[in-house]
Amino acid sequence: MSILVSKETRLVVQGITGTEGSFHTRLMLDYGTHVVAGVTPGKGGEWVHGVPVFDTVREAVQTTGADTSIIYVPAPFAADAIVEAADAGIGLIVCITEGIPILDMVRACQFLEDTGARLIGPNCPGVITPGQAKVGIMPGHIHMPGPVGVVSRSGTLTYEVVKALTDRGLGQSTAVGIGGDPIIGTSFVDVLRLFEDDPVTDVIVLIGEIGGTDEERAAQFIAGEVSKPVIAFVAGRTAPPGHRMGHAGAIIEGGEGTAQEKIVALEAAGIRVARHPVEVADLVAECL
Amino acid sequence: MSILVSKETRLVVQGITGTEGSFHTRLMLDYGTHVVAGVTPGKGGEWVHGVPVFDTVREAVQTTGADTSIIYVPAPFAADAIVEAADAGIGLIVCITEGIPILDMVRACQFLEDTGARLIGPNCPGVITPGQAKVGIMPGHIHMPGPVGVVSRSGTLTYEVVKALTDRGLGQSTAVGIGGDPIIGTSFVDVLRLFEDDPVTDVIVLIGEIGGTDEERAAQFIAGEVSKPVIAFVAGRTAPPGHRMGHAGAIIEGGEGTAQEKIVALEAAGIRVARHPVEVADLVAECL
Amino acid sequence: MKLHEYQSKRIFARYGLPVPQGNIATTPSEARQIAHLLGSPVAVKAQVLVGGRGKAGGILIARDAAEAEEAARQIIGMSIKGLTVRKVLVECAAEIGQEMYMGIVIDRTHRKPAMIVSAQGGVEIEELARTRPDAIFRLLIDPLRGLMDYQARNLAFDLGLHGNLIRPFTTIARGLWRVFVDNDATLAEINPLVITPEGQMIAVDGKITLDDNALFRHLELSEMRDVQEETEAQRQARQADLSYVKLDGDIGCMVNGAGLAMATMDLVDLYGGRPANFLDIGGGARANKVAAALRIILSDPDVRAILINIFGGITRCDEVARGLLTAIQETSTPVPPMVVRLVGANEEEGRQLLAAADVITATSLLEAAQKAVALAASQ
Amino acid sequence: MKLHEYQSKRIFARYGLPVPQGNIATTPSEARQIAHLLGSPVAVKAQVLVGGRGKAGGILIARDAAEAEEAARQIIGMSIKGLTVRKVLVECAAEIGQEMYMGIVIDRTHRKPAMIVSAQGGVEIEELARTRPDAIFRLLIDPLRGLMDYQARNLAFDLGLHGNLIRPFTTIARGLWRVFVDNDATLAEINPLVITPEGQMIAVDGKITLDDNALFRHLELSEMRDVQEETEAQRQARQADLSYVKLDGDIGCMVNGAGLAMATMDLVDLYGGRPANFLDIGGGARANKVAAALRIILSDPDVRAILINIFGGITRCDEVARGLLTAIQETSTPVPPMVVRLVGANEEEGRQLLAAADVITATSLLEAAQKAVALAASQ
Repeated sequence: MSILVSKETRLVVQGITGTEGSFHTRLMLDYGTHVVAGVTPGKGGEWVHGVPVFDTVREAVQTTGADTSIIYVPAPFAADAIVEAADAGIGLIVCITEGIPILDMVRACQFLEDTGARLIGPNCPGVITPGQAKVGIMPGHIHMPGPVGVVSRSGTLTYEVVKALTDRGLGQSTAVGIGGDPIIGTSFVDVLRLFEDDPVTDVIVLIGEIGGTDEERAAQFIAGEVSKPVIAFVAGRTAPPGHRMGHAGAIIEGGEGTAQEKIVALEAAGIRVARHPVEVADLVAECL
Repeated sequence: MSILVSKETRLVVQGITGTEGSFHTRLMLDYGTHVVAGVTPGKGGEWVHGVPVFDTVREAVQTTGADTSIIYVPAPFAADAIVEAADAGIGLIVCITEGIPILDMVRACQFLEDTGARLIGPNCPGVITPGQAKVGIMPGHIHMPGPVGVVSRSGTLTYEVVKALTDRGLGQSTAVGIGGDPIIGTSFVDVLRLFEDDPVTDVIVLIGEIGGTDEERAAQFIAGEVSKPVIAFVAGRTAPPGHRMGHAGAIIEGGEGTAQEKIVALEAAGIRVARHPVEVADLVAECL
Repeated sequence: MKLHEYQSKRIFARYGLPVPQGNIATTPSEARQIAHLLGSPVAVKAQVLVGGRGKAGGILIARDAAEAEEAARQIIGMSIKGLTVRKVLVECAAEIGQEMYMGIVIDRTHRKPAMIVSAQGGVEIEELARTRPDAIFRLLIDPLRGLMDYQARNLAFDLGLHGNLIRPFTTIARGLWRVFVDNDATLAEINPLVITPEGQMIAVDGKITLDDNALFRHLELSEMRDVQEETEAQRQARQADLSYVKLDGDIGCMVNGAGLAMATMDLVDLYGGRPANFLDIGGGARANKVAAALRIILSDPDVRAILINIFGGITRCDEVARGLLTAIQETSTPVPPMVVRLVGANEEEGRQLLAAADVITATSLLEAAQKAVALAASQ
Repeated sequence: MKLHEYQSKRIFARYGLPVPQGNIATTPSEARQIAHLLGSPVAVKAQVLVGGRGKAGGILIARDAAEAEEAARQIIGMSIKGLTVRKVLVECAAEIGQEMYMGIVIDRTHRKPAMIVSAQGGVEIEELARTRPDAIFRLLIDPLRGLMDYQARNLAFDLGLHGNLIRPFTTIARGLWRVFVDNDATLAEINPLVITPEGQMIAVDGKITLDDNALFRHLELSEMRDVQEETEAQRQARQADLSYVKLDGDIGCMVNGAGLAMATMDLVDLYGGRPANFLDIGGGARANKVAAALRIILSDPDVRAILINIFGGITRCDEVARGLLTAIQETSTPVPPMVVRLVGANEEEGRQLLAAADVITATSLLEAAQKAVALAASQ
């Protein structure tokens, strides 16, 4: 089992002939992911690391039966790539690209609402189900299979937590980076629901940061509908208001989105909140 | 029973304080229609023929429980009025207005697709269920209750046929004018489906005209899914190609939309097609 | 409202679509000057709002300014399908590698705009749709999202384009979509969309039809109307807000309502007559509008009998009668025999008003049509 | 990118939104001339990209040109929240009947733009949201449909407007929506939206924040950036594509990844230290970017110790080490003690490179943070 990606995943890489797309295709293949197709308009017929390249996602899906897409397309064209994937019948779209204009994402999400497609990201490290499939840019070797579901708005911070878990022998069912942008396709609540229903996940780790109210909504959801233990961490207690902290979505605006508020909301929902990334692993260990 | 409108209909008139809106509100009230509200922005608090006027459809619906709307708003603002009605929860919207820009209607219809609201028209005479409710501009007195369902793209041509029916003692269950524009909210097929399911309708009269392929699709639908007898008439056998014949939608373009094609399609589906409006009544009489 | 080729191309150019350089000439010497300035072989093209210019000799290629002048001399003043050519477009003649088709129309069934493309351009798309339906690709466009890049690319690959042609194709497709939506068009067409031997794409011919109902928000476009191509009757009808279409029969028809007007024409035909026109006075017409309508019919020399069919609902029969009388009384020419069928609001009053005039009244539509046909035949 | 009030109002004016007449002055005499030309009482307003200008004395009313000059003299050069005022906006002072609020923001939860209006303007909307949430009306806007007329009218009636105020309100709402969407804004705000005693609506103050990620398609807007309001460190960070935020502590931090950078700062704080900055070098940074990042930290006189935390995935530890060494070697000032924690790709090579330099390396994040705090405390 696990969630979102698995051995069954048939992946198409949008932007496969670019530097980043090509590089990570190699790493995903090395990890054992079934990369069945790539897409770069105008490069149909070429091959990248043994993967056939198509001009359109439509053609890639028809020819290879791809069901999942990962997007390494430059920001100005990425929202178009997301909609192209959904329109071609892709069920899960993972968008790595950072810096997509907000209104492009607003429009793309409006379109996705009308289709059955799920978007992870953008501006995210992707999704990994250790030992089965890596659909993203995270270092595969720090992961190991196990019972801990991880969901995070961050990249390297997630790796830090995952490494701490693995170092303690606590493997992961799936680790999901939902992305650091203000507009993202999949929220904490969406992933929590999947982990709650996933038989191989026993504990859930939620890694939040300043900005927005996604953690608050997650807290409410957990209190009401999650039976599994959840351990949280929220980055940005020392972040000042009014400044974007690296991620486009990591900003305290109008007094909303502080780490303190999020921690209070999580703790009020009965969730233990770690003080630093390594402590997450300590608290998880106590649950198992 | 009957379809679309009945004694239960609670009608709001959008554009009630205009000349046309006020005039027809009087006629609809005289017919016995339950006109429960009117809307004209900025005229909230006034009264027209004893009907309270509101600033917004939202307020009219909340206050009076209106479930059906009729629109007499000038063409430049009519598409906005349609969407306003749908957004306020109105289930049936009848738009009388002629001359609405096509792209306005295209956008409005796209929105309506996402809601449960049904639009009749625009550029139509409306809907009447004789003896129960008149939601439109047709002369009420030529109608009488009975077993004949009438659906038409036309206005006065429908009156001509209805009068011929009534003159022969053939009453109508409901008469629906779906409108003469190229983009209309409800097609022949939609209304045929309602008549097929309506227990008080025994025969259906379909009045088409040149332009588009709605009659052809109706023929196909009737052949497959309508058990009741259907009598048809198609206006425009003598209409030349390339000219708009009064209705924005009545135009033979690119060799498509001729009356001959439609008559052939209807007859091929086993439907008797009258040669003139009065003959419609003769053919209906033979079915009963 | 149909736009001329040169007007369509000016709009195309404003949206960055590639069109041949050129200008409009109303005299042979202007054509010479334009060709001279362009300094290359030119096409001299009649600007008339009908199809089939090419076959009628309305498009000529000229190698130099002198030839362009001569070509313009031949074309200006010629008659194409009854329309006199008053203007020619003189533009650089494009070298043609491949001719494609790209157009946007309204798909009535799906209630959406549709982009239609084909790798076989230069012929009428309806013709192609009949003979080679497999050569045509059709994309419904969500009017709220608009045409997206990937959709335009999908069409390009459908057409078998590749390499350096993908980007210009998608740019042109997006541009044509903007032309369509920004200007409230009901048709925007590039035919042929030419690929030159050097791999450039050029819109060699173009056509735009605007939505008359949306012209109120495009005042600058409504000024493009070519009134020279209107007949006097069309002009009068437009000014009186009447729907009028001239036909080739001899029975003038005036009806309230478009469907009923067509049914009335069909009935005339059924009884062996031939309608001289379609004329819809619309709903709730007042006397002055009715008078204007009758004036148009009376000014048609082909008309030998007149059939007036009014089914009053909003339209009041007495107003109709008053309008008819006004037009009859003011005309100096003899009035053809007239059959008036009036039913509905105030029909008695209407018939009484007409009793004074030399007019046959009727209540039955069939009877009225039969009488009109008989009258026309007996003239 | 935040725009100044005067820049925002210029954009408003382009979209037909009513703004007071006025112009920008950089000297008192310019202010005098503008006030003279306007010929009415004027407001002289400091143009700085921070809130609270009014309380700081950055907005003055002047009855005539002489007073305007004097007001400008007081304001130009003053410091508001650390920013020096270099420009004032001199504009007609509006008579105020009622102050309202209208703004459009991105609603992250619903993934849509939201229009927020209130009949209580002139105060900060967040403040109002806390004290009078019932006075605020919020409308989610479908980004594909846009703001429709009826929605704007609904808001107007929500606010209790009526009569002649409905139409200007809806026109302004539609205009603000166009401002927002055409310019890829993340905030477009009119506060206060004033109703004058004569019933005119005027945007007396305005604010636009543009989406930095969309500036590539608005080159004319990106030129509006006020580089005078950037510190030297901010400028360097922007040019090197680094995310940098100055804080008031003494431990310089450099981390790859925004979340990890914040977590690192929090850890410093947890151990009793105070971070001097947020600095994210992003994913896959090469040596030159790392060097630029270290230069920024080294140029901060408040920094007493440096903590570098790199979790290598795409980022290679040897590249990081090389970048650090470059910046250390070229600097002429003493380098504060530095703790470098490197894990991930090529971490051994990175540590070996750093062994030569006077740098403390670590593999444990906790250990590294503790050491940095201790070092800062001991300086």
